[in-house]
Amino acid sequence: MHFDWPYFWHQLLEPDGAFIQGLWLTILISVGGQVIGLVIGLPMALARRSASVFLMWPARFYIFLMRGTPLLVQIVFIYTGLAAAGILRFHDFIAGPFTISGNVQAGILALGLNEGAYMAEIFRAGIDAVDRGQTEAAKSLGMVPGQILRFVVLPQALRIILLPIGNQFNIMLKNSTLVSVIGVSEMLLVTETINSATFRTFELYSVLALYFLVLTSIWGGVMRYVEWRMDRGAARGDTAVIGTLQGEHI
Amino acid sequence: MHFDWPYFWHQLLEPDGAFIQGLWLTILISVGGQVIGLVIGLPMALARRSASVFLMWPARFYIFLMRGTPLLVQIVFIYTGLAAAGILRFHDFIAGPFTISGNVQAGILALGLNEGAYMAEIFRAGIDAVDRGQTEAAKSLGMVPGQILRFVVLPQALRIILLPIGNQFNIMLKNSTLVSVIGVSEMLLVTETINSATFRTFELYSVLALYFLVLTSIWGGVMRYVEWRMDRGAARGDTAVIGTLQGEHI
Amino acid sequence: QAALPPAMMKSKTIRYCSAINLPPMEFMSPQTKPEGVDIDLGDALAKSLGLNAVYINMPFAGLIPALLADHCDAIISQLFIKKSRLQVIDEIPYMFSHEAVLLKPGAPKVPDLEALSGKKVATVTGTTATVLLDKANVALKAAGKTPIDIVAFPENTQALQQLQFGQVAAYGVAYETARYYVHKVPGQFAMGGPPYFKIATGIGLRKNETALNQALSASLATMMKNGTYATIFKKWDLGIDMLKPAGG
Amino acid sequence: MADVLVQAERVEKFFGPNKILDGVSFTVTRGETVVLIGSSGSGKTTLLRCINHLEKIEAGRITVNGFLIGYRDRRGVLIEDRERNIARQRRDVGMVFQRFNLFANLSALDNIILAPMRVRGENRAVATERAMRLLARVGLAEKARNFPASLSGGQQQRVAIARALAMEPAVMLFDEPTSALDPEMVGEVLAVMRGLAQDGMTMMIVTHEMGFARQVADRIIVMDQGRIVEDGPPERLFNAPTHPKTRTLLAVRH
Amino acid sequence: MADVLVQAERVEKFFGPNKILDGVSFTVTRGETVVLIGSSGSGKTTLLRCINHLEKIEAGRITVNGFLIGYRDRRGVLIEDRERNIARQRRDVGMVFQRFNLFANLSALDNIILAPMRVRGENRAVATERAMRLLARVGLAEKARNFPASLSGGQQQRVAIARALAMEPAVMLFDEPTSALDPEMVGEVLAVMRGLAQDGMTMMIVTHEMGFARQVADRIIVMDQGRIVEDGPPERLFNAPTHPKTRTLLAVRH
Ligand SMILES: Nc1ncnc2c1ncn2[C@@H]1O[C@H](COP(=O)(O)OP(=O)(O)OP(=O)(O)O)[C@@H](O)[C@H]1O
Ligand SMILES: Nc1ncnc2c1ncn2[C@@H]1O[C@H](COP(=O)(O)OP(=O)(O)OP(=O)(O)O)[C@@H](O)[C@H]1O
Ligand SMILES: [Mg+2]
Ligand SMILES: [Mg+2]
Repeated sequence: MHFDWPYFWHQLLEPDGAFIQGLWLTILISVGGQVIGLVIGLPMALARRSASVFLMWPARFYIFLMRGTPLLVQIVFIYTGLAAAGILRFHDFIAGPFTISGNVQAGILALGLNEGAYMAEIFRAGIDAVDRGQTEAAKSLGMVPGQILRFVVLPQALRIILLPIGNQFNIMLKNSTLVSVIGVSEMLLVTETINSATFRTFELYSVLALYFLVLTSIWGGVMRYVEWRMDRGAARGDTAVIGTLQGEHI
Repeated sequence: MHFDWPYFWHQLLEPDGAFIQGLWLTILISVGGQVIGLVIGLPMALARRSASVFLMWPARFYIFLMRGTPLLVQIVFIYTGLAAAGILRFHDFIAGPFTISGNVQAGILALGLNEGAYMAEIFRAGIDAVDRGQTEAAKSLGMVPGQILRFVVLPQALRIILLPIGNQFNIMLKNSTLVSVIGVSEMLLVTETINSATFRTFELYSVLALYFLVLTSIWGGVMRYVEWRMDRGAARGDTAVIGTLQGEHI
Repeated sequence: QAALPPAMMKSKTIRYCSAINLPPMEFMSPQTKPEGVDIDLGDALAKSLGLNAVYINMPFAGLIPALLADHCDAIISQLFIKKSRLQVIDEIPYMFSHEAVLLKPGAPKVPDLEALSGKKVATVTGTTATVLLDKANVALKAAGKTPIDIVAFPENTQALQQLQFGQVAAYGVAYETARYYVHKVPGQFAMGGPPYFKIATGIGLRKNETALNQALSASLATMMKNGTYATIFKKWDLGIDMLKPAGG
Repeated sequence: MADVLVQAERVEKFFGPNKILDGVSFTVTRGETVVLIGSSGSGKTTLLRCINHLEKIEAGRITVNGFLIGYRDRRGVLIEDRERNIARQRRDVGMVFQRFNLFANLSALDNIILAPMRVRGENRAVATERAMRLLARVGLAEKARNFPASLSGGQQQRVAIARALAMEPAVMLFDEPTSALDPEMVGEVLAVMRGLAQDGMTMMIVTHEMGFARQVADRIIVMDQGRIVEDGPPERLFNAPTHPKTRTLLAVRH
Repeated sequence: MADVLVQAERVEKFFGPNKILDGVSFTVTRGETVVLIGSSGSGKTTLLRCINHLEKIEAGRITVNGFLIGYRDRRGVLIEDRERNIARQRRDVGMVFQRFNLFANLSALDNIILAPMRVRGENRAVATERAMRLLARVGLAEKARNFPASLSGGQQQRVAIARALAMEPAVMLFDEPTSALDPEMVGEVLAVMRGLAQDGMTMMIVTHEMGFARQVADRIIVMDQGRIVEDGPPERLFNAPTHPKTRTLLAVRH
């Protein structure tokens, strides 16, 4: 086996500008998808828990659809399928010096819609995990459902779901590679492009894998710090229920 | 928007032979990957729990690597990267009338190696969830570790992890689409191929999504049945700990 | 007949890597059988060597890595003969190709690539169009103009459809493919101008595969002489791409 | 009649096929302390929760301060009221739970001022001022900044009482307020409740503390299988119970 | 000396920095029933677990039937034995746990025959025959096919005793075998143990059932803070305890 060490080190330590741009795009897409997922997830969770069938069934259907089909299919469907049917076409979005091109928008939207379903399930579990007594006490004080949610249930649910959400973001970082199929030049597509000119496949993919390991490890460190902070908080007594929900992913 | 209903119904109800072959390949790859994942997962879980650093650290590293990098990258790396470096080349495997081509092997292997890391964590959690008292009782009767594992701990752990494994297989079904990038003609690639001739993108991807919904729903039904059987078993009293570990995925 | 590599003698099969997505060169029939110029040629070459041909479909950017990884014996996928490629593989020339820019009907024609300044242009990852567009961008930047926004897709259908849906303004692709779509889907696409960038195109082989190289070269020569070659190019109406006119 | 604060008339409540409250009627007049006793499952908790409309009722009517609870009377037919109106009615009824139910995400002080600020729209200064007075009254002025998890059970329950009082309810409902407490903390909570009774607060109390009941109750209501089987002043019930249930309940725990 | 079955010599055991057993020495001769008492945390459980090598010891030595437990003596230095040898030694020592620890995945019968078949290599028929005899002895012949989850605590503990007996151990260790049981089930388990004592089984029993201890014990060992503070026949300890600990332990629970 021949491994081109100098090339490997060069790519690892002084990567092409395109690769760095790919790294930023990977981060942008992941964060964007996560934000959309969070924004969708909470109302979906509330709709899913609602007594009204007009809210509950659409939410259920959305979650079923997003969790029952492959993300890769969702990505192509949203970018190409919707455009083919004339439902939604993506055009460049220009904000001052920044341009977010259509396929990046589609990629973020697809990742976000997919994530929204998983977020909805996490939010739902988190809300359900808050003791019913909390809601009853709030009711008995004359608070209305919106107030109860905002001041009592959500603050407690958020602590419970912080870690599952963190795990989801780790998955999101990795899933962001899938948008390469619609031509978004994130790290994987950049690597493929460089490879199609240099053919140092093994070296290039090793570098790519290392970059992902670093990204996911950094995020893992952030999560451990948050966990530690929460545990310390719990020890000091400024919180109650933590750490119930630790699993439940893709 | 124009939706070609006749074409949609035709593809849905009387799909091309190629599509049906893609469906079988999707199932073959998913099952193959899952089997490899299970076969790898158990020893890895045992190694990860081992007191020996020569077992523990490699297992930890393997799990870290597989969970820290995107599956898509792993697939390309295993099929193209390893071969490019001359480490591992995939050749067609011919068994009588059946041929399993190199890229299918690589796809199954990549999915399986990735799955193995998640399986290892599930097995580990399952084994840890079996009450320590069970092991001590077995020790006190003179049983050696291998016997304890085989006759006491594993049978109980398996009941605990049946559902998490089932969830993983659902993810596997969806992740199998990723091997399309190395030219495995599973359902997604067949759909793309048909699309490249007919350009009925929206209709074709709708059909594809429906096929996946059916696959994952059938599997969901199987899991609910297993869950119901286990609950009934628990009610009859032929098992103890069930349902601890319900989350923990990709 | 020249000796073939032992593995190939044994399996009686030649494995071609191909991005079966670029009509009329190679594409899947509705029954998902490969067809096209390259497929006809590949089949004919295999037949003359007494072999079966199998085609392994993969993204264009993965072709050379796959060949190097020994996932196939040859690439037949309208692979242009370029210096950078000849550093890692050998190529047996068998035709000429051209590049083209595909547009929506009614869009202003493009005399050269620089005319695409500021536009969003689709390509397929790893193809020569990408390289040419990159070069044009260097020139544009030097001239102080807005560069072209290149969006590289892993495969042709994706790229083409984005033009169809107006999500990109143009598609940089081989002339042969562009022409195919202009005729195949009337009213959807238009040529941006005459073909440009004539380039020899070859069958890709690993370096040092001398036996296979000689066997294929000899078979190709025979086919050019006996008219098989010309028949194929006539069938697909690509006479302008022939290496040597029949009988000439 | 102006002095009737809580009135229940032939209240019926089902859980599934089970009749949990079976024609319950009683009145509580202003300033009265009423103790509810009954064996486990007799429906005491359910009855208190109905007064707050934490549970719906299937028949009968409950009024607090003259207002129908949880329902609107539309030409003799009761239809369930809107969430917002029910919330408004609940302000008049303070409730103290067996398991305290302090808001885990808020300090003792914030637990007390949340509803006055959000429900009654008081400003923080006013709400805090009253909250500190109430905390002092339950003997926890110095614990204002503590979170529930760092308070003992007895302290949590006293904060919970202060929280309910902060809404200035017309009547306070207590559901076994001391039964989740370690024995040494029971006294501190009962002392607070005794103080409330002396100050003339109207209260309905479910408790197993018979000594306390005898001391503070103006009336004792005895429940059995969803019915009220006896209702009278403690002296009579302790000395001359008419129903066998009363006899066993008071005898065992006396 | 041939009759010494269990011998501990100056055993020391640490958990982290804490000395849990502090120079414990005693002997148990064949057929003896020894009861261990001591307040919570005094090291009774730990001592039993050391006899089984479920815990390592840091100093001293323990022998059962003349064989060193858990260690090999290499020219005076004790080095820990191999897992396989330790497993072999454990066959001689039966253990009954506070929380029963029946194998949840196996029926009562399979719980009993598992070790005889897998460890001693008996065939199923022989193992089953003995198991049924033992089940009859503990009064559970008709529960052979039941899984642990469908047995009461007392029944589970009796199956656990049968399971330990099936390996025909030289000595049986009981760690508070009745303390996880509802009061009405304590009797049935003690009856089985009393039977074993009468049949001459060598036993070491940790228990808080002082009446039972007085009745069956040949000797009582009193532990306090990891030491043996008194060791003698029950009559003397009950009537003339020398150590203050013994006095409080026997007085309180007598
Ligand atoms: N949410 C519910 N769903 C179904 N049945 C219920 C529910 N809550 C209470 N019950 C039933 O209603 C009956 C009365 O319950 P309730 O809690 O009011 O009794 P209680 O007098 O407060 O008893 P305790 O002294 O044990 O608290 C019981 O039989 C109980 O099982
Ligand atoms: N695994 C362990 N790790 C650390 N300390 C332990 C462990 N097991 C027991 N200990 C400590 O060792 C001491 C003796 O414990 P042990 O369980 O032997 O007491 P005991 O006499 O059986 O008490 P009890 O009557 O409560 O069962 C206690 O202080 C206990 O906290
Ligand atoms: Mg109650
Ligand atoms: Mg103990």
